[in-house]
Amino acid sequence: MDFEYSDEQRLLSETLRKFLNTGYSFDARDKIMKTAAGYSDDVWAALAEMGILGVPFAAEHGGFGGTTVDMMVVMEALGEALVVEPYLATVGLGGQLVARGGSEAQHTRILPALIAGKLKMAFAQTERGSRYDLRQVSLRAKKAGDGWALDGEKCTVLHGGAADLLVVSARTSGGDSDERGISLVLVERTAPGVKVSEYRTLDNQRVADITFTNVQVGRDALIGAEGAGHALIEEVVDYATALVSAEAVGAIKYAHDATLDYLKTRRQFGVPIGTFQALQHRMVDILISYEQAKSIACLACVKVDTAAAAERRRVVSAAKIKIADACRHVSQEAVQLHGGMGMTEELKISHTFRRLTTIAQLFGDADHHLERFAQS
Amino acid sequence: MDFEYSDEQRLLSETLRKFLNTGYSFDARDKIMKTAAGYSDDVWAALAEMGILGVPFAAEHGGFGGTTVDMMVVMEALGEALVVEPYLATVGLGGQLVARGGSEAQHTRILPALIAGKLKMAFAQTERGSRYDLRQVSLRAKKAGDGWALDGEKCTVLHGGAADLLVVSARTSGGDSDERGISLVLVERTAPGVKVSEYRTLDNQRVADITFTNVQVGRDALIGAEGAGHALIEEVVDYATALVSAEAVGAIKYAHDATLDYLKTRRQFGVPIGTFQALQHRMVDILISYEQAKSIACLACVKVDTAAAAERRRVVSAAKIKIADACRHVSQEAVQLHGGMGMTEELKISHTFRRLTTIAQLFGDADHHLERFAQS
Amino acid sequence: MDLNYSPEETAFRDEVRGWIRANLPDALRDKVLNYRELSKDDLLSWHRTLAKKGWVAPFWPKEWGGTDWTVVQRYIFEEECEAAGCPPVVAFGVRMCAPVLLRFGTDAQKQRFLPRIYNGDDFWVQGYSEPGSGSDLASLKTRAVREGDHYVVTGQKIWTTLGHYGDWIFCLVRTNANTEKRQDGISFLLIDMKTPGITVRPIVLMDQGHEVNEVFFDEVKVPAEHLVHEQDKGWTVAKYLLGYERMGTGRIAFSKRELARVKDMAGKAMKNGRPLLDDPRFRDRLSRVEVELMALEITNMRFLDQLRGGRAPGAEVSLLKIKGTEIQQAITELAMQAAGPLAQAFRPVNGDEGFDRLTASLFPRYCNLRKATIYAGSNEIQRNIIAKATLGL
Amino acid sequence: MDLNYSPEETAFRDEVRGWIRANLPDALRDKVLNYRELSKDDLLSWHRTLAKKGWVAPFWPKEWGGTDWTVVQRYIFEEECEAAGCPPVVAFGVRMCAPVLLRFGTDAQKQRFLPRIYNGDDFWVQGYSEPGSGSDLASLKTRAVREGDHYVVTGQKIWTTLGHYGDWIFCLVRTNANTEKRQDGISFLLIDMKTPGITVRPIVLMDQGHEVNEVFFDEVKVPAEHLVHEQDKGWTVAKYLLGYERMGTGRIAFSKRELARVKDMAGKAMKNGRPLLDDPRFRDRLSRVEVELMALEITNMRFLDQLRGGRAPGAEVSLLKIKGTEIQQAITELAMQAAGPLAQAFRPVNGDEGFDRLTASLFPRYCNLRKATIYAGSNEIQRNIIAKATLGL
Repeated sequence: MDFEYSDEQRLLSETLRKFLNTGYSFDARDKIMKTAAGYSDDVWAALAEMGILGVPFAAEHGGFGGTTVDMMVVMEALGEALVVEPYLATVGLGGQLVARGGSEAQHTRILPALIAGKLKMAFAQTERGSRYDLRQVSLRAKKAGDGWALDGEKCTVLHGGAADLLVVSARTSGGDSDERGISLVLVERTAPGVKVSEYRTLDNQRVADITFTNVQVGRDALIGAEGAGHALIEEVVDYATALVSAEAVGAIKYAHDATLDYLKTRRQFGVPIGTFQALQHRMVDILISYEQAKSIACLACVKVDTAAAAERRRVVSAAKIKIADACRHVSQEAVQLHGGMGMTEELKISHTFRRLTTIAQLFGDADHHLERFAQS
Repeated sequence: MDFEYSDEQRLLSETLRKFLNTGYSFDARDKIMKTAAGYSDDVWAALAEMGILGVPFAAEHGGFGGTTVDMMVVMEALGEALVVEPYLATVGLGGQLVARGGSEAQHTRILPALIAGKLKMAFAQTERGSRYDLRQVSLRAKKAGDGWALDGEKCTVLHGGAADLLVVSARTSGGDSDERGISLVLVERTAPGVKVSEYRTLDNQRVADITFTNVQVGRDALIGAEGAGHALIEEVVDYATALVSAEAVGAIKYAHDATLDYLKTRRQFGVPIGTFQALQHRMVDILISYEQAKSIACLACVKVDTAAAAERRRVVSAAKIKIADACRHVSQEAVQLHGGMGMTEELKISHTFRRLTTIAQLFGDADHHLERFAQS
Repeated sequence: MDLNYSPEETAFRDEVRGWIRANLPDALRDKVLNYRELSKDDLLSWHRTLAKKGWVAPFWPKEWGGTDWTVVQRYIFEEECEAAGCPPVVAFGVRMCAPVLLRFGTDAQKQRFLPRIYNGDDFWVQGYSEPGSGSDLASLKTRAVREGDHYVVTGQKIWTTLGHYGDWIFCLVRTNANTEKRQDGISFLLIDMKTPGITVRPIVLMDQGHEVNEVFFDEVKVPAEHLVHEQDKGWTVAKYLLGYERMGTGRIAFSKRELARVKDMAGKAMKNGRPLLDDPRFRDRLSRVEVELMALEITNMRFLDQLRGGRAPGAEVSLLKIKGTEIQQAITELAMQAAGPLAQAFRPVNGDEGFDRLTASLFPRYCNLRKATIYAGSNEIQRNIIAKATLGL
Repeated sequence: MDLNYSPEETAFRDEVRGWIRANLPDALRDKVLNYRELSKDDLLSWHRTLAKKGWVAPFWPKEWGGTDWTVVQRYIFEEECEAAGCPPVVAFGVRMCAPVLLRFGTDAQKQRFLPRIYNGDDFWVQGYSEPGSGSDLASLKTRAVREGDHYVVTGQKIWTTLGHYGDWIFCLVRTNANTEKRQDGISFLLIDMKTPGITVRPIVLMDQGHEVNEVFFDEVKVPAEHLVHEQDKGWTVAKYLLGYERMGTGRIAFSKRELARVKDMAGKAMKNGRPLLDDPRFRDRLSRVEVELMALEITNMRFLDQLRGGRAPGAEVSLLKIKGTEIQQAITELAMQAAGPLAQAFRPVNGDEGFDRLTASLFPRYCNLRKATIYAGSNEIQRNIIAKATLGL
């Protein structure tokens, strides 16, 4: 066992944080999220330039072959800065499905472009009634000529509007909630029959509802074997869950620091409000939530790389339970201790509140993972 | 609607409290609970004398025909004084089963004696694997000659050792968890074949495991119709649940008062510890729990008299959920705020802690009633 | 004690329900039930409808338009209004300014303002908090200098709810900066918001809504006759008002309606092929909120019952505020969780055809309701008050 | 960062496990696992077995018997001991008195006491709290007056854990009552409990157990050579010791074993015809405790890892104490709830044939563990410490 970041990880962290501190101030972010696209091409190019887009991918495609602990370093920094670019969707979801399940031809076609910042991806998985259940897939892909034709709808696809290339979970056989019969299909976002309705989220990211009407793709559009997509989906969503856990740790760190700072500077009754014992004890509980969240996120990031599937499920769900609870606890307390100011659009803490609230539910809320944990 | 106790209820409360304040001090109680019987015949006689044993029973049998709100007044006082006498078992359970389900002959034989303090009762219902499920009855009563023969075991029967007369739930037909086929049988504790193993509880009351080996009773031992006991059992257990909710309110009141007093008198760092804001806020939460517990207990006591079965179930379970949560919250906080002293046998607060802990689980813990509430 | 409704009370409920059904416009009800923003006109038109019926200020003295209802009747009325989706009667005039005028106002002030408050002629708002004075209200700095028959007011108020709708604002201002205790030297002024020198600036909250404001006063001339109570004695007025301010914050009838709506949503949302409402995990959190609300409904009436005879509400309303706002927040959280991943979409970027506005409003509402434990005296301040006033700590 | 065990670490675990299996007597293990009271002999015999193996004080300097294990090895060792049901190594000697002597003791004190502590020749206990000095330790009143080459000690200590087993007690005493700061004027004394004038009286706790005591000192003569560090400078020693005292209170490996036992119990207890463990209501509470414990296991090692190089533990152990004790309490509560109505029977009145002692111990254990958030500096004090030392509030 070893509890420290390596020198390389520390360097990665410093490089990224240096960039974010200068190029991704709260004001800069404000401008970005108000643009039509909702993210910045320049920032994306800079992330590519720094190699951040390539961290988890193999060296042969231009990546760094990094571990999930390397990615933890990245996600913590992105979380602290509340980065709105489609990093998780592209690198953590779409790119992973290709890297882990794709053919060599798909690797060659997609990964170098992705790492170079020239291709963004998204994973179209959730449907209107599927909630957090990965087996619930009713969008159908039927054989059509040499390839497949897709019909159906996906909901709240993370950064689906920004993606050049979608990975779509589609049912090629079986009933709507069968584990078998789910296939993964690559679809260009601009392909005929794809209709994207894009939405802002309250935490200033983007999601999209996407309808597929007789969308034709070739036989080489399948990732992995027909009907055998579920195991890969679960693996990648577990991976992404570990990543957002790390992102949450970064955002919780910010909430902790900002609240502590507020307690030290805001004066009422002639003294800093941090001199009030009731608030001190609650600040301590924020710290405890942060430390516990960090520990469990570390565990999840280590185990998604090293554990067998059953243990991976158990640890990732454990992590998400604690992360969801910590997101809720810290975000609510941070706003409460900031008083009215914490409610305003102009303070970063309110944005952090919203991001933490979203992460608490992303890839399954605490209830979902409690159920999964109990079954593990 | 009307939110106040009546003048009669206030008088009842004053009379009982006056007796308890003088005749049932903490020291007096200590002596009582250390006796072989674990309760005091003198106190029992005094309760009879004051009419407390007759509060809920009809005037024709020597009772006062009181409502459950009248009983609430009694139970709050008993709870505050941590009375260990078998009042709940006799008046709230055994006596109620007879009064509500018994024949005129049974009424005449049992109730006047009970009200006069000459007959104690208990309800033998729980079995080793039944948990809080009232339908789970595997003790069997088989036809034997003109009457019935009982074989089986009951567990942790409240005050089963003190009881002269037991009401036993027995299966006369059906499977072990069927709602139908449960009968209620009157059995003398000293009848041949009845073996009582008595236990002290940590809150200084008594329970008993009772085995029945070919215990013969006459045909007139049945309360109500054969096999139709479940509805009456549920009704009476709901009634008793409302009563212990009121008892809890009394004990919570004591815990509140004692803790507040301790905060005002215990000095550390040169000041009363009640000047520390973190403790003040927690004391406020104790007060809030008390007020909410009191409100829901009132509601339960009113509704067990006036509501139809479905509404009664819903309100009683709601009450027990809140009461269980409040028992837990207030008892834990009271001990914590008392520090080491709260842990000691010599302070009443530790006895109150134990009683509240027991009540939290009595007739079903919060989980049990959450399940029942959700079904209502 | 009897917590069942009497036949008279049930008849009263029927009367109220029938009247609302006949008088609440569908469009207005739908706006309320779908969490849409209510315009000044929306609020005032319903206010005036109630005023015409004589039901806009039940707890006022009968001579000024009160109804002499019992505590139970008032609660029944409130419950029926909320259940039906009536717009709220904004508290600042009816529940806050009016009790102050009734207690401290001159006859002239009462005659001038009370009927206009009753009839909804003026929209009142409250000028209390300042950037440096939130929980520590007595540290406020907005100053009013007496010049002849006017006060000249300069300073800034913040968190002024619905300040952009305001016709009049009642303010705490500092008239004497040299007192030993900061509580002394504060006065209570009524200010016409059309007076020159007043600027209202919106504050956008994290739900992206415009509800609160900053209000700037730059040498605003206020006739001295709009001073309430004595000069420098405004703190007495403020303390009296605090109880009334908080009395409305429990919002039990409102929470009852909202809880029923969450139950309805969770009954329709599916999880593992069954209604989410049947999932014990979700259900138990909802049940515990429901049970707290059942208890608070009784606690509320027990406490209000004790105010018979006209005693001003004291520390007990702090308890109602704490528990009531915790319940309000819990309900918005349950609603957002019931929606699950669908709660993410907030606003359409490219066309809103088929956009589910109701679901999209759940996350903002959760955000918005965080205010409930902060405003009208944060729940921390409420705990301080109970510790001191009720517990004697 | 790698949170997987290395092959060397796994081999070490196997070695420890094998040795314990070969050396822990069954009778002793059964006593531990069934929550029976451990006698002084039980405790010391296991202590001596460990000492003979050289494993009784792994974290001591190597010259005094330490093992030079890594943080991970120490945790593995602890985990194996707890999992197997080894009696605890009582902290007062090995974990508390010894670090103090190593840091502040004279050579003579080290030579005299450390080997005897190591070998379990003396049973040490701690004399800190007094009736008036709990959280506010510095207000202690037990006085020691220097007379020639002795101190004469008079006063009272309370909550002295296992005081009735004690051969020696280390005490904080007041040697100077006239200092400006109360923290000054306190000294740290080692006292032989066989000295005339010492009386130990039991305190019965609500679980009916005898674990803590009052210790009375009536003109007890203590040789001056048993003063540790300088006279009047005992507070420095006390502060140094606090971190060590709290380091053991997290008890993570212990909680891991206990959690597994509750899971086992709940897997056997039936509810509605299915194991209670499958009931989502019960299971989720258990799962949340399990998850907190998984996290705390990492937090614990992250923090301990930072102590490499011999830095004394600081405010971070307060966090471990808070969370660790909350978990310990939660587990006892779950165990009691798993037993349901059967948890009520405590002691047989008339014969104990077939009496289920294990189930009967669950409610008393729940009661007993309430101490965890009170002793060794209440969790409120721990929060004060973190607020001050870590957060700078």
